[in-house]
Amino acid sequence: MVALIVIFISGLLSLFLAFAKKPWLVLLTASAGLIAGGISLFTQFYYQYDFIHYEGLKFDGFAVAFGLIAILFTLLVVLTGYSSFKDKPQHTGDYIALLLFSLTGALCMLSFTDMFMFFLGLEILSIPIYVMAGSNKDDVRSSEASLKYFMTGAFATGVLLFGIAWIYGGTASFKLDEITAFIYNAEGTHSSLIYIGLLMILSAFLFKVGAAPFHFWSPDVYDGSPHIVTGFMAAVVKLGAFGAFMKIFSVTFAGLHDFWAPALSVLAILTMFVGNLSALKQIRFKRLLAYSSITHVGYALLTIIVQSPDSAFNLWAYIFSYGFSTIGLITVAIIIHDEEDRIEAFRGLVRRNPFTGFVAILGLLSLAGVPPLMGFFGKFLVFSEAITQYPWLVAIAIINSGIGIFYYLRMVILVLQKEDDDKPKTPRHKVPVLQMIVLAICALALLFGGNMLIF
Amino acid sequence: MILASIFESGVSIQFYIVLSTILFAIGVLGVLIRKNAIIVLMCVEIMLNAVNLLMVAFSTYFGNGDAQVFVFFIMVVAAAEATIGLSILVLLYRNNRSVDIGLFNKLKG
Amino acid sequence: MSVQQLVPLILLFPLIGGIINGIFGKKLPKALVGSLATLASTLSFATALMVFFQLNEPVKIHLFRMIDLEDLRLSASLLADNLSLWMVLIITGIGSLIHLFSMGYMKHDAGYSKFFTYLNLFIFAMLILVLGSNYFMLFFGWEGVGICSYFLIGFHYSDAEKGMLNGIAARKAFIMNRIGDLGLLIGLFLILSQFGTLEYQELANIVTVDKILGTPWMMFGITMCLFIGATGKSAQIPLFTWLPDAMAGPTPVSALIHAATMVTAGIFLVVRSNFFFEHAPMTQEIMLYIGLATSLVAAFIAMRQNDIKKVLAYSTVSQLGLLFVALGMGAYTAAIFHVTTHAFFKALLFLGSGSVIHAMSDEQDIRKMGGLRKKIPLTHLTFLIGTLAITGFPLLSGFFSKDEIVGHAFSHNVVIYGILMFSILLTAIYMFRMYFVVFFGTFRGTHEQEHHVHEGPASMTLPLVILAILSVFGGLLNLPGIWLKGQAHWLSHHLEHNTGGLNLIEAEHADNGITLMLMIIAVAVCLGALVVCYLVYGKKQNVPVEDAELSGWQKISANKLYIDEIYNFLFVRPTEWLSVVGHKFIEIMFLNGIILGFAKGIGASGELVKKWQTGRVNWYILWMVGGIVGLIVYYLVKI
Amino acid sequence: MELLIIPSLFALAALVIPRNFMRYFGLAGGVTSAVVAIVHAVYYAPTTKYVSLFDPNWTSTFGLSYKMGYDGISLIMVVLTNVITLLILLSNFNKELASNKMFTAMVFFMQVALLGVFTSMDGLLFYIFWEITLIPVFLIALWFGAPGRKQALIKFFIYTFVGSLAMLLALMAIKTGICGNLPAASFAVEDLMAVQLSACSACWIFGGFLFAFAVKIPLFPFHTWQPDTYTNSPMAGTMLLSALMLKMALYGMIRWMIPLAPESLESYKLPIIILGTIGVVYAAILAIKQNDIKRTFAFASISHVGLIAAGIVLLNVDSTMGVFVQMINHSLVAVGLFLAVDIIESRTGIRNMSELGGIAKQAPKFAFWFGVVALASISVPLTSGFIGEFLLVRGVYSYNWIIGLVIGSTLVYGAVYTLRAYQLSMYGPSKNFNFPDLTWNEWLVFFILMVLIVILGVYPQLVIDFVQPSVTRLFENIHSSKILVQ
Amino acid sequence: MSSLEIIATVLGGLTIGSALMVVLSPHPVRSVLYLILTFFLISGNYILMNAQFIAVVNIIVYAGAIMVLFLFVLMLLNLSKDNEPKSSIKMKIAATFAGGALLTVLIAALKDSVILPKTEMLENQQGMVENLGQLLFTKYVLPFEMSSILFIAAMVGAVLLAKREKQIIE
Repeated sequence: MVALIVIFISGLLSLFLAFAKKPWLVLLTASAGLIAGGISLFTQFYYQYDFIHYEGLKFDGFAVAFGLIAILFTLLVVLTGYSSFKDKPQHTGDYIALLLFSLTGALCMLSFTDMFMFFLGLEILSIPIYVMAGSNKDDVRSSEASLKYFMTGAFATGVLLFGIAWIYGGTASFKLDEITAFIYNAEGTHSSLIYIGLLMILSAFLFKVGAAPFHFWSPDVYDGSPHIVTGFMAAVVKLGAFGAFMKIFSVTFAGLHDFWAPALSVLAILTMFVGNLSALKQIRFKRLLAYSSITHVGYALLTIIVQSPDSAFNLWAYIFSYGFSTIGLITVAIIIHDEEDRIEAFRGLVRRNPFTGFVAILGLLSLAGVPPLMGFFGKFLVFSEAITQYPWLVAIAIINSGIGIFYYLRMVILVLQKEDDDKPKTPRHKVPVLQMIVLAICALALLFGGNMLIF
Repeated sequence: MILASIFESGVSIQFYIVLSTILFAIGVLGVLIRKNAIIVLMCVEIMLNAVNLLMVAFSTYFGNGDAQVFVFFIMVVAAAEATIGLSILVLLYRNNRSVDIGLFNKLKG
Repeated sequence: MSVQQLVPLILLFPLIGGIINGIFGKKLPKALVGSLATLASTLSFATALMVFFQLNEPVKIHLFRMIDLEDLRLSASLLADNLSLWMVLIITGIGSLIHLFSMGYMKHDAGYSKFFTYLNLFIFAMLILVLGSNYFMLFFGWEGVGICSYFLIGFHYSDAEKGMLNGIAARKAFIMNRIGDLGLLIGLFLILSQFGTLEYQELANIVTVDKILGTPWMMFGITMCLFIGATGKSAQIPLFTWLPDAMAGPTPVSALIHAATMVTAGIFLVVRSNFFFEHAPMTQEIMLYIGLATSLVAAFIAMRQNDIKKVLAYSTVSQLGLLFVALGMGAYTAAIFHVTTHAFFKALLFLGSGSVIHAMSDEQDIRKMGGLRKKIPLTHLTFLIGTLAITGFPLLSGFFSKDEIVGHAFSHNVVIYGILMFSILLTAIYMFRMYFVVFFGTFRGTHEQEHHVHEGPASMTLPLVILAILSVFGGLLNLPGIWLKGQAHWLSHHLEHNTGGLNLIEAEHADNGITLMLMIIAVAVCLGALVVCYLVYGKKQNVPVEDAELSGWQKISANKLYIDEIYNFLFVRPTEWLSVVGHKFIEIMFLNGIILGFAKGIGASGELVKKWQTGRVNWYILWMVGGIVGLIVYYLVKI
Repeated sequence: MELLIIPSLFALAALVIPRNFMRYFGLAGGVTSAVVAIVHAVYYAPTTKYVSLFDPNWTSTFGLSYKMGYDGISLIMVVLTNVITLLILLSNFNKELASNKMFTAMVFFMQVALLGVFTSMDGLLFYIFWEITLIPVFLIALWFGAPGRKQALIKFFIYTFVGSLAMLLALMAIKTGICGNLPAASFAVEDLMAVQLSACSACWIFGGFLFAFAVKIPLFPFHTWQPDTYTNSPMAGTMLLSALMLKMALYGMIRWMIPLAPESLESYKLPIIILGTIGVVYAAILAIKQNDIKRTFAFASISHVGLIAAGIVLLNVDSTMGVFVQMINHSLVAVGLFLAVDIIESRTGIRNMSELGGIAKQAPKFAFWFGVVALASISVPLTSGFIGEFLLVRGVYSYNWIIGLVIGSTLVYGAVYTLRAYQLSMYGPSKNFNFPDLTWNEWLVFFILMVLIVILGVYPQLVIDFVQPSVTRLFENIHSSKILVQ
Repeated sequence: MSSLEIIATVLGGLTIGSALMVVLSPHPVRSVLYLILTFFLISGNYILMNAQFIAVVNIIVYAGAIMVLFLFVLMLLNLSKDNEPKSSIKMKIAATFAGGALLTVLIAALKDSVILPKTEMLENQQGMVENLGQLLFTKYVLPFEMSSILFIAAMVGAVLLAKREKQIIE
C-alpha cells in the first residue's frame, strides 16, 4: 500500500515538476519514487508486517513478487524511454506520470481482494495506456493504435463488467474469498450465472493478455504505439493482466477448473499458432514482437491451465524472462530509431554497435527459448510443470517453439549479417548512457537470470 | 419506501436478466454495426448501462447495497472512459477529418 | 638367431626400406634409392632362406594383441610354416629380381623413389598376407596389397593422355577387389560366428582334429565367401576384368603384382583354408568350374589381343583359372607348384615384355614391333624360354607343373581334362602368335623407334637371365614320379609336412603310365601350336589386322567377349543412374521437398492467418464476440 | 574443472587479444586444452567408476543437479574434442580467418559447449550444452561461410533445434514422472535411470531422443540439412559439424537414449538399423555422381555414420567398441577430408570435380596426405577406419546377416566415390592453375592425423582398453536398473 | 399481473426500443437523443427497483454530463450530418448474426438459471443515498480514493491528447 502511494505521489510530482522544464528532474523523481516503492514493497514482504490488509487490497507474497518486477520493468522502461521523452520536454512529465499511474493500476491488479479494486485497477492500468498509445500525436498510426486499443478495450470492459455482474448474481458477493468459498461449498450445483460470468471474465482476461481470438488489437496497438509504450505494454500491462488472471482463475475459480481448463487449453493452442504463424512474414519489428508476445501468452496460459502450487512461480518466472527480452529488444529498436520500424533496419547491427547487437541477439534467442538464456528456463519451468497434466498441450507448445524459431532466427541472422554493399552504410548509432545501462541489465539478466530462476 | 420491492410484486429477477441481456446484445450490435466512432462509444455506454441495470436488479433482489456502489464506480469509469475516448476521437478527427472507424486500417496484417 | 626373431625381420626389411624411401626418397640419389629398395627385398629373401633352413616345425610368433574383446580376440601374430615360407621365398625372391629390373626400367621416371616405396610396401603387405597367423592378418595384407596395387596401376596418373585412364583402371581394380574383399570379410564373420576364432591353427584343430564342423550349408557359406574373396584377388570369373586393365601400371608392377605374387593370393587363401574346403565339396565343384571357365574365356580373349601386356594379362587370368581347377580338385600342392613355376615364367615374360617395351620406347602394340630377334637377342632368348615354359614345352618348368594339374584332371574327369587341354592349346597358340609377331618378321615401328632399339642395362638383363634359368629348371622342384623316383614330388612332400598343423590333404597322384600318356599329349599340343604359329606368323609374317576388320569369333575375342560392356550395362550404369536420379528425385524433390514443403506450408498458413488481421476494428470486435459466443456454446454443450 | 575453464578463459580472452597475436593465441589455447585433456586421460584409470568434475551435491528446486564428470566414455570424447579443436585451429592457422577474434572465440566457445555435452552427468545440463553448441557453429558458418549459406543455415538451425526440442520433451517427461512410476529426484543421470517406464511411454521417450539424435547424426530421412550445410560452411564449421557435433548425437545415444529407455530398445533396434543401412547405401550411391567434392564428402559422412548408429543400438560391448573406434576415425577422417577440400578450394577456387585435376603433379605432398586420409575413409587395413568398420559390420552381421551384407557394401561404395573424388581432383595432367604445396601447418595437421589413424589402425586396443570397462559398466547398469521388457 | 408488472414490462419494452433506435437510427444526433431517452428509461427502471440514488446519478452523470459531452463533440466535429458511412452489407449481416447469436446463447444459458433466494428484507432501503453514502465512505473508501488516480490519469490523458500542439518551444 505504501508502495502504491509512493508511486502515485511520485507520478504526481513528476507531473508538476515538468513545469520546471528540467526533464532530468522528472526522471530523477520518477526513478526515486519507483525505487522507494520497490523498497517499501520489499521491506513489507521481508519483515512480513502482517501483509497489511486493506479493504480491497492485500499485499501478499504473490503481489509483492509480481509487483517488484512490475516496478523493475517500469523503471527500465522509464530509463530507456527517457531519451525519447526528452524530445518533447513539455510532455516528459505527462508521459512518465501516466506510466507511473498505470503502474499503480498494475499493483492494484496484483493485490486486489474484491471486484471493486480489480475493476478499478484494470481501468487505472488501461486508461493511461490508451492515452500513451496515441501519445505520438503527429503519427496517424499512433492515433489509430490508440483508437483501436480504446475501442476494443472499452468493449472488453463492458464484457468484464457483465461477467462481474453475473458472478454477483450467482454468488451475491464481490469479495474473492466469499466467491471462492461459495464455489467450493456449492460444488457441482452452480447456477449458470456463475458459468456465464466466468466465461465473460475469461474473455475479458483473454482480451487483456492478448490471446486468440481476442488478440486482434495487440499487433496493431503494439505496432502503432511509440516504442516505449509497446515495451511497457508487453512487460508491465501483460504482467498486471496475467497476475489478475492467475489470482482469479487459479484461486477464485479453481473450483471450476474442470470446466474452464479445456476451453482455455484450446484457446491457448489457437493463440500459439496464430501468434507464431502471423509472425512469420512480418516486416515491421514491433509487429513481430506483438505476434511473438501473442505466442508467449499462449505458453504462459499453460501456467494458468495447470493447477499446481508452482504455477504462480512459473508464471512469474516466465514473465520475468519475457519482460527482460522484450525491454531489451525495444531498447535496441529505440536505439536503431528507424522511422518505419522495419526489421530490415536491424541488418548488420552487430557490426555497427556490437554490444547493442549482442543484446538484440540475446533477446531474440531468449524469446526463442535457446538455452542457456533466461527465456529457455522460463519456458522450461512452464512446460515441465504442464507436462504432468497436459502432455499433449506441451507437445503442441513445443512444436510451436519450433515454428517460432523461424522468425527469431531470421532476425538473428539479420542482426549478424553484413549490410548490403550497394546501399549507403548506416552510421553507428549513438547509445545514450541510460539505454546502455538498460541494455547491460537486460544482457546480464538474460545470460545469468536463468540459473537464478531454477535455483 | 414507496415501493417495498418490485420483486415482491411478481416481477421476477429473470425479467431483468433478460432485459439487460437484450440491452447488452443491442449494445454489442451497435458496436459492431456502426462506423461512426462516437456512436460506437455510445453503444459501449449502452452495454455498460445494461450491466448497471443488471447490477441494480441483483442488488435490490439480494437487498445488498454493494452492487449499487459498484454501479456508481462503473459510472465513474464510464465517465473517465468517455473523456479519454472523446479526446482520442478529437485527436483522430484533427488528423483525418473523419471519425469513421472504417478508415482506420493502416495497421493490419 | 632363432626363427622367432628372424620371421619379424622378414617383414621389417621391406617396411623400413619403404619408409626410408618414402620419406627421404626424393632427396636421395636415384641409384641409392633403387639399391636400398632392392637390398631391403633381398635381405628379406636372405632372412627367409635362413628361416627356411632352420624351420623344423610351424612357428607362431605373437607380436601384439590387436583387438581384445568379449567374444573377439584378434592378435597380430605370424605363422611360419613350410607353406607360408615357400610363398615368402617366391615373393621376396621374385620381388628382389623385379626390384633389380626396375632400377633400370624406371630410371628415367619422375616418380622413381615413389615407385620403390610402393614396391617395398607391397612386398611388406604381401608378406603380412602370407605370414599372418590368422585370417585377420591375412585380410590386412590382402587389402594392403590391393592398395599398393591401386597406386602402382595408377602410377602414371599425371600422364597427359592416359593419366585419367590409368586412374580409372586402378580404381576398377581396387573396386573389383573390394567386392571380393567384402565376400572374404563376410567369410571371416561366418568363421567367427561358427568357430569363434580366426587363427589358422586353432581352426584346423577344430575342424580336422576335433571334427567339430558347422552344418554343410555353413561350411559351404564359409568356403564360398572365401572363394569370392579369392575370385576378386585372383581375377576369376566374374571379377577378372580388372586384371587386363591393370596393365596400365609400369611393367615391373605387372610382373610382380599381377603375375607372380598378388594374384596368387587367392590360391594361397584356398590352400591355407584347405581344411574348410575339404568339407565343402560343393564349393570345390563351383571352384573347379569357375576356374575352368575362366581359363577358357581368358585364353579365348587372349587370342586376338594385340597389346603385348594384355596378352600376358589374359594368359595370367587363364593360368589362374587353371590353378583354381587344380584347387577345385583338391590338388593343393600341384597348385602351389604351378604358382611357383608360373611366378618364374610369367615374371620372366613380363619383364621380357618390359624389356621389349623399353627397347621400343614405350610401344606396346605388337603390330608395331617385329623382327626384334636380332636387335635385342638376350631379351629374345629369355622371352623364348618364358614362352616355351608357359606353353608347356617339354622339360621346362611349365611342362611339369601343368602336367600335374592335367594329370589330376584326367583322373578326376575326362571331360574336364579335355576342356583343360583345349585351354592349354589356346594358350600355346596365342603365346606363340605373340612371340612370332614380336620377334620375327620385319620391324614395323617408326624409324625413330628403330634407331633407339637397344638392350637394357645389366640391371634389367640380369633378372631376365636368372628368371630364365629358374623357368627352365623350376620343374625340378616337383618332378613327377616317372623320373628320379627318390626326389620326385619334393615340393609336394615339403608342403604336405610341417604346415602349421594343417597338413595339406592331397589328391592321389596318377600312376606313371597315365602320366606318360598325358605328357605325350601335352607335348603334342605344344609342339602342334608351335608349328602352326610358326607357319602363320613366323614364316608368312602375317600381321594381326586391325580390330575393326575382324569378324566372327575373332571380333568377339578382340572385344574381350564384350564383358566390360555387359558389366557397364548391368552394374555401372544403373548405379550411376540411381545416383543421379536418386539425388534429383529422392533427395532434392522428395526428402528435401518434404522439409521445404513444411516450411512453405507454415509460411503459407502464416500468410493466411495474417489475412485474418484485417485492420478494421469492428471486425476485431466481431471476432471477440465470436469468441464469447463460442465459449458460451462450449458451456451449453458441456453442461 | 580446468577442462572447461581453460577453454572458456581462452574464449573470453580471444575477444580482447590484438589481431596480430590472435593466431598464436588460438594455437596456444588449442595446445593447452589438448594437453590438459591428455593429462586427464593419462591419469584416468579405466577401471575407475567415475571422475567427478563438478558436483555441488545439491539439487536445485527444479531438479538440475549440476553434476559434471567423466568416465571412460566421456573422457575419450573429451580428448577427441580437444585434439580435434586443436587440429581445426591448426589447419586454419595460415588463413586470414585465424586472426579474427570472433572466429577464435567461437571455436573455443564451441569447445567449451562440446566438453559440457560430454561431461554433463545431468540431463538438463546435457540438453543446455547440447543447444549451446548450435550457436557458435551457426555463427562461424554464418560469418565465414559461402555466399549462399543463409537458407542452408536456417534449415540446419531449425531442423536441429526442433529435433532437440523432442529430446527436451522426453527429458521432461522422464523427470516429471508422467510416464514412470515416480518423478525422478533430479535430472542426474542415475536418478533418471532409476525411473521405471511403462512400455508405451518408454517408446515415446526413446522416440523423442531418437528424433533429436537422428537429426543431428543425421540418420537417413533426416539428413537433408546436412549436405547443404556442409557445403556452405567454412572449413572450420564443416569440421566442427562433422568431426564433433555429430559425435554428440552418437554419444548421446550411448549415454542417454539407451540407458534412459532401454525398455523400448528392442522395438526400435530394427528400424534404426534399417535406417542406418538405408543411409549407408543411399548416401553412398548419391555420393557417386556428385560433382561438388565437398558435397561428395558430406554424403560420405552420412554414409559412414549410418553404420555407427546401427552399431550403437546393437548394444553389445564388441560393436560398441567398434562404435568408438569408428567415431574417432570418422572425426579424424572428416578433419582430413574437409581440410583437403578446403586446400583445393582455397587455392583454385573450384570445388567442381570435373574442372579439377592434375593437382598431384603440382603438389605431390598434398596428394600423398590426401591419399592417406582417403584411404582411411575407405577403411583400408592399418587405418583406424578398418578396425571400426570391421567391428561394426561384424556386429550388424551377427544381428542379421542380410542387413550385414547390405551394410557391408559400404566397403565397396566407399571406395567408389572416395577414389573417384580423389582421382578426379588429383590425377591427370596439370590444369592451368597454380597450386602451391602444403604449408607447414597443413602438413602438421595431416601428419598428426596420419599418426593417430595408423596408431588406432594397428593398435585399436589403446582405445578399447580405455573405454571398455566403462561401457561394460554402463551396460550392466542398464540391465540391472531396468527390467528389460522384451 | 400487477400494475408494477405492467409498468415494468412497458418500461422494459420502451428501453429496448429506444436502445434499438440508438443503434439503428442513421442520424448521429438522433442516436444521441435516443440514447438520452434510453438513459431516462433505465433510470425509471432503477426507481422501480428502489434505487433512487443510482437513478439520479444516472441521469446526472450519463444523461447530463456524458451525453452532453458526446453531443458537444458531435457538434464540434460537425458530424451531425447524416453522412455516416454505411457499413458493408457483409459486416451488417455478420454483426447481426453475431449479436443475435450472443443474445440467443446468453438467453439459452440463462433462461433456467438457479437464482439465489432473495433476502427477506421487506424494507428495502439499499438504494437510499444515506445507505450508499455509508457504504461508499466506509467499506469502499479505498476504491473511492483510487478512482481519483483514475480521474487524474484520465484528465492528464485527455489534455495530452486533445490539446492542440503548440509549435515546439524553442
